[in-house]
Amino acid sequence: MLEVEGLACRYGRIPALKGIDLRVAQGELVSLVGANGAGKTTLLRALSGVLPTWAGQVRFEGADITALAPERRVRLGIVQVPEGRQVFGPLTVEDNLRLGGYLRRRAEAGRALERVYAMFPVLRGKRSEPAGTLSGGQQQMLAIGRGLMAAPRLLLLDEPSMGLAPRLVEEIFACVRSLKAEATTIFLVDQNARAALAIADRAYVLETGRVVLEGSGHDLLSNDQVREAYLGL
Amino acid sequence: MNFLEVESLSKVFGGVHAVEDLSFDFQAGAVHSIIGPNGAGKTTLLNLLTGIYSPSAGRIRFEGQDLTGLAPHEFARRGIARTFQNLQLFFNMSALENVMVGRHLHERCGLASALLRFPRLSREELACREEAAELMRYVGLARYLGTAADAMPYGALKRLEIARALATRPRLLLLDEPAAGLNPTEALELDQLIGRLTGRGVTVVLVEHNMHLVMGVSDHILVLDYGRKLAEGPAAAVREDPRVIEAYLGSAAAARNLGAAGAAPRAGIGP
Amino acid sequence: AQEPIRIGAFLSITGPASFLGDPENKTLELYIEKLNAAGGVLGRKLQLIAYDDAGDAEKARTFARRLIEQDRVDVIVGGTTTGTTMAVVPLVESAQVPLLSLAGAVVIIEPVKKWVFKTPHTDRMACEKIFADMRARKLSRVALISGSGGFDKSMRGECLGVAKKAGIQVLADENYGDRDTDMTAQLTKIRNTPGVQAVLNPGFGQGPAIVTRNFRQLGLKMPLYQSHGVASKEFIRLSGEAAEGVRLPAAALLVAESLPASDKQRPVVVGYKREYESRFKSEVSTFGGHAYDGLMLAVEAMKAAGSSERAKVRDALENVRGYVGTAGVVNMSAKDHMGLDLSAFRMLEVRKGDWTLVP
Amino acid sequence: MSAQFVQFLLTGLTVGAIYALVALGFSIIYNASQVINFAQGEFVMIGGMATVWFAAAGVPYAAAIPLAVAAAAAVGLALEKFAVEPARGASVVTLIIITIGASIFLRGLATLIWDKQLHVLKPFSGDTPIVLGGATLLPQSLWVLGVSLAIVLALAWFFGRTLLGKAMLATSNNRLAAQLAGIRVRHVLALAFALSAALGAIAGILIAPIAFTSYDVGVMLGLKGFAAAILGGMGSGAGAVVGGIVLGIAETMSAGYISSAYKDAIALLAMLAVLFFLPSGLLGRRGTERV
Amino acid sequence: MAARFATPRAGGMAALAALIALLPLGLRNDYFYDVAILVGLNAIVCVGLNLLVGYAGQISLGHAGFFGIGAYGSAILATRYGWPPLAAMLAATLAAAAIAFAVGRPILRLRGHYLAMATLALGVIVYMVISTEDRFTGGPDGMTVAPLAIGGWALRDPRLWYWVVGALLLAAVWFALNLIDSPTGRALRALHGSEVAAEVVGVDATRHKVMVFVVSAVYASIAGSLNAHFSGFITPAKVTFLHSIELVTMVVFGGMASTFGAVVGAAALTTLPQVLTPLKDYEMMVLGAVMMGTMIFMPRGVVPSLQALLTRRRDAAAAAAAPAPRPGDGQ
Ligand SMILES: Nc1ncnc2c1ncn2[C@@H]1O[C@H](COP(=O)(O)OP(=O)(O)OP(=O)(O)O)[C@@H](O)[C@H]1O
Ligand SMILES: Nc1ncnc2c1ncn2[C@@H]1O[C@H](COP(=O)(O)OP(=O)(O)OP(=O)(O)O)[C@@H](O)[C@H]1O
Ligand SMILES: [Mg+2]
Ligand SMILES: [Mg+2]
Repeated sequence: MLEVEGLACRYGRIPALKGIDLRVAQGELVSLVGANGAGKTTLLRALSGVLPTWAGQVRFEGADITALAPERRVRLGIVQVPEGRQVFGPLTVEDNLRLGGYLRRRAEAGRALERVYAMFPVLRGKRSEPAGTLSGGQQQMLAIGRGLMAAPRLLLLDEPSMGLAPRLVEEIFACVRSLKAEATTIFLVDQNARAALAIADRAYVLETGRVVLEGSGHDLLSNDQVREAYLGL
Repeated sequence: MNFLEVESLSKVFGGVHAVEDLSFDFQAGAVHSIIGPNGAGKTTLLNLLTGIYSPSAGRIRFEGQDLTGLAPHEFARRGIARTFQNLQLFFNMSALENVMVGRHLHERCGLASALLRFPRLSREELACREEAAELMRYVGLARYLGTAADAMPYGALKRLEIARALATRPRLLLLDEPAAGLNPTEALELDQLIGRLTGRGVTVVLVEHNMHLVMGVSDHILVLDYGRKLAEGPAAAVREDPRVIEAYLGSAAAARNLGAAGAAPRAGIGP
Repeated sequence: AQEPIRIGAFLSITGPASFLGDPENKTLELYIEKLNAAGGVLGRKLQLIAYDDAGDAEKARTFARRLIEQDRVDVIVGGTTTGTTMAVVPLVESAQVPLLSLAGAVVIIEPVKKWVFKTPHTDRMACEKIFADMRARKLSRVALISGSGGFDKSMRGECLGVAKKAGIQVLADENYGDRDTDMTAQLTKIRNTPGVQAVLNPGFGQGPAIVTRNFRQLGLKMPLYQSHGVASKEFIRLSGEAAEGVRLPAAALLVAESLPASDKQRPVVVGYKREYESRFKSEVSTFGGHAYDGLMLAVEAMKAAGSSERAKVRDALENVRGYVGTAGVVNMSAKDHMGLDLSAFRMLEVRKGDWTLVP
Repeated sequence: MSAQFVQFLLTGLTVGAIYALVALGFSIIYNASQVINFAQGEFVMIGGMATVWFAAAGVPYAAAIPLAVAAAAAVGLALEKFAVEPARGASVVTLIIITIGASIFLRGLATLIWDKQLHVLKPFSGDTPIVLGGATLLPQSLWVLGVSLAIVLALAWFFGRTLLGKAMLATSNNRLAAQLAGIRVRHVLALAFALSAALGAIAGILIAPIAFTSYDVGVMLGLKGFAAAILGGMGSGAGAVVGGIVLGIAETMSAGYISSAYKDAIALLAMLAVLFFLPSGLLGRRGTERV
Repeated sequence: MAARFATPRAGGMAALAALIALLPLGLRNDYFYDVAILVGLNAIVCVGLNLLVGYAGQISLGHAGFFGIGAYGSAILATRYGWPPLAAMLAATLAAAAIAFAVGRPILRLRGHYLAMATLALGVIVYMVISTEDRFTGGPDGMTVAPLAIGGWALRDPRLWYWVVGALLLAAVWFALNLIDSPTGRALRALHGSEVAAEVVGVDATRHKVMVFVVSAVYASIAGSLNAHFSGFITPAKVTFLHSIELVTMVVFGGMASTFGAVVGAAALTTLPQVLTPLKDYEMMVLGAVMMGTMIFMPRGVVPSLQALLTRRRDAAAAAAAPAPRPGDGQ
């Protein structure tokens, strides 16, 4: 479904990605692990088109989308839940969610809204509060909900469990699994590397802008290097 | 006299009772953790304890002094420092300067001496710079001494906030989700750092969702839910409390998993 | 070839007084060109060096210094406003360069400054002319409404100063801002002041036109006097029908074509008006006329002195007698560096959308 | 006495409605980009001057007005494309200086294309004053009030009810997140500039019959509009209107009852007093930021 | 380490001093001196304003008001009441400081655009008082100002003025650099970065903001007084909000949070209109275009952008190793 070849990105003159090759197949759940500053966020931003690519190619379902504008990618179904929540602070919770479904028809968006509320009941209670006043974890739920509103076909999740209570972390991972069951393709970045690897079909390890390891989630979990560097074992 | 006394503290936003009729005492020299579901009011509580919000009702006493209603810098002057859930750094400065700002309270610098650059000032500046650098090494940021704050990775920035807070020479240090965004290996370093802090005589209040960290370092845990106290006690008791499992920890299995905290891997917090 | 004669100018071509400075600048350009086409003066070409001070006194002073030190001009025309002129006075006095100001206030020539002359009538004369007309119509209790600019305030001050002597009682004294869009509040206050028989509005730009319209809108019936600051057809265009019956003192230029053939000024003002209007496709104002007078006085003086030397030109300027300009007949003297008297002012009234002479 | 009060009130309303229209223009651009557009006053100027120009060329009002509004909108688009967008990511102050540069540029351009004279437009429905409770009002003032009201309602609907309106707010708040939500941020920004330029132009056309127009009308109206927008709360449509009307009435009342020389100072003092108690204006958003 | 930090300031001071000392070689006549003096006076205002705007991050669109208080205070006391000019200047400066202190507390509670408007209003109010109270100020037509006399000797020659203003500018820059490098200056920059964070480490935000507001007002007021005495004539044109905006433009143009940038900005925007005069009708357009273009291509201002360019040249080779900036957490 998604093929990345030799992707390189820079911030100014500083290279952040140095030739990434990876594939995500239809219906797969692929995890990406790496230390702070490895370039995980950068990669997701490049995939969403909000960061220009310096070199390389990105193909989605066979079509070259390297130069496609971000909104066109959203239209194709490439949807990202960004790191650091990035909610629209002054807008209400409901407006935030509705904007998540910006490109969808009203009726469809309405149904999606109900689903999100069912998943995160807190948000329903706060639907007309400005998003900026939510607690950190509530904002994270909002960010995830907003992503789901766009009917993703390829969902890019950047640290979705950050700041969430243990109970909710369980729920988020359960939700990821059920999305996968509904045939949504998922590309997941999470500091909770153990959980992220445990549910992944396949995974990549990123180090200073390069893919250094790749394999099934299970294999990587038992890889000694990974255990020491990312799992704290 | 208790170190930190909070008495029927409340904070209301519009109709939301973010903190409601909350009372507790914290003892000096211990690590106190505050946990609770998202939106339970933990950050709000820290904001109250540092004067960023003034309470709708209730009192805050620190080392016997009533601090209710004072400005944030007054709280700092009394020896309370903190970090933020969302980074609040001075991105227009270098990392070292960020920490030097933390020394502000301990510098004697009037307008006149600043404008005229009295020699005493230069000497003090040198000392300040040295102490800040020392603190950065202490939290493990030795390699970022000259780096601009806006060019540092997330994990380093979290520690930079801690260094800056330490520069105020606090007796009470409040940490709001210091481990968020850190991978398990990095969280482990944090664990050790907190241990060293208590060794220095700093009382730590930790707000955190990473249960391994919390269960590992806490002497005492306060659990909040809907702004109220849900439970309180030593780690072992709190983690067995069914109300805490129900509201916060999720499946009993997860809680039991934590039971073996000492030996268990310090990584995942999920299933 | 001979050195050209350098005429310096600093004018408020932009800014709040651009209304005055713009036609002044155009006039200078036009006539320098014409004079040169006719062979120049004293057999030498004229060169105009004009700067835009945008109404800022500081800039005016700097430009004046530039004209004197850098451009080495022989004479300076300018100072569109009293402020810009006064800022330059110390400079020209010490550098000894003749200055022909185009601004109105009395302070410019009173006390007399050796090197400073001016071409327009003073605002005090305007007040005297207006008050005389009021007395003739048996109006003695008036209300003032003035703008906040230098021109407006200076004239307001002069009018308040000479009112008593002219037997006029000022019952109300209102103000409006530079760019206000509505003056009904002030006029309503005037309307509700008992005993007011006439209203006088010192000012230039759009303010007086708005006052005139608001005046009619509120149904005020008493006579309305404007100042020489709105002496151009533009005022009538802006005010529309509301201008009917408004009186103001102005130079003959505004009624050029209806002057009797015997009038000494007629050929001058008709000539200037035709030149200006055919060249710029817009109506003359008395302000352009002031610049014309300034330039021509300088030329007269140079011719009389037979030289462009600063000191000689100054002496010749002080001795100008019977020069017929757009503002009137100028008779300078050591005590009078303007040389105009009240007869130079005509009282005009707007009738059927045009200026007419009040007999 | 009371007729006098009514007169002051009506005058204040008219003046205030003009400020409100200018303030709305500020608010729209601010909402979409967080930029305070100091060239807003120039749109007012372009509206008035272009209409005068078209009318002088023999174009009937019914065509001249839309043409002028379109011209202003085009200038607004150009401003966004050539001056604001290239400086994306620059600090707010830098953007403010850019718009100040733009306003100087546009004013200079206006003196070249047009002139430095004052111009007047014929009132839309005659000059005969309407008498209301002993006070009078020009028909043109009714136009100003009516059109302002219509625009405010339209904008309230746009920002409050339509997804595009919300998208505009979202874009200014967080450009990255807006892109990720599928919003075409460039189009949204362009739309905001065009819209606010058009609004400014409409204001300029409506007031030209009352207060005339010239190359530099924008300076003072821009200032008053900015004050109104701040007084009402930056970014709030209703706030812009309330701010404009309050400012207008404060000015006329102080001219009428206190001192016409100090009326602007008094109005500004009143504004400062309001800000001391309501630091984000009368209807500004409050408390959406926290730590 | 201290040496490393002392170098740019000492170097900058030396360069500025050398420039001031050598500039007269290029000043052909009094007109050039006149312009140079105006540059110096504007630079003094801008250096002070930059402390407030560039370092502490508090915008002010009302500093022409303080300039006006200095100019008119000094002018009125010296000219109408016969005070010795230096005493008049001192009194005016104290008045400006007192006013800044009094209004600073309530006004500086406001943020961003609200602060901009409030300071703008403050400036406009000062302007209105000055242009209305014509008994004292001469109104819009302005007033003549006595020359700067010390004892019986009056300072009139622009060439002397040049050295006086040059020396004062150096002092102004030196004080500003000292302040920025002190703990107080660091606290100010911290306020700019994050006000809450500064507060929780013990910085009294209000006190510091008011303090720097007063300092910048004093800078503006002194420059105003000097300007009045130098010109010998003063009109309210220098007190309008347009002049306030011009001052901020100079600061931003030269580079925020760069003291030498403020000097460069003042120099550029003071001389530009003099240079553009031959363009006549196109002058305004070109001025506007230059402003826009500079800010688009050098968004951080001339000096910081050029500095960045130079350093980049210098360590272009070592570039790859340097860590990159990253934005803070989303909210
Ligand atoms: N806006 C930016 N400008 C310059 N450099 C940046 C920027 N954002 C990120 N970087 C740099 O690019 C590199 C990769 O950063 P990225 O945010 O992609 O890492 P990450 O793997 O997502 O880390 P984290 O776990 O902290 O989220 C880092 O060195 C970072 O400092
Ligand atoms: N400034 C505010 N305005 C309105 N509501 C607020 C404000 N600050 C907090 N709240 C509300 O108070 C409640 C508690 O928020 P708080 O941030 O203290 O939660 P928390 O315990 O820190 O949660 P998390 O673990 O998700 O960070 C939330 O429901 C939040 O929406
Ligand atoms: Mg990341
Ligand atoms: Mg929190």
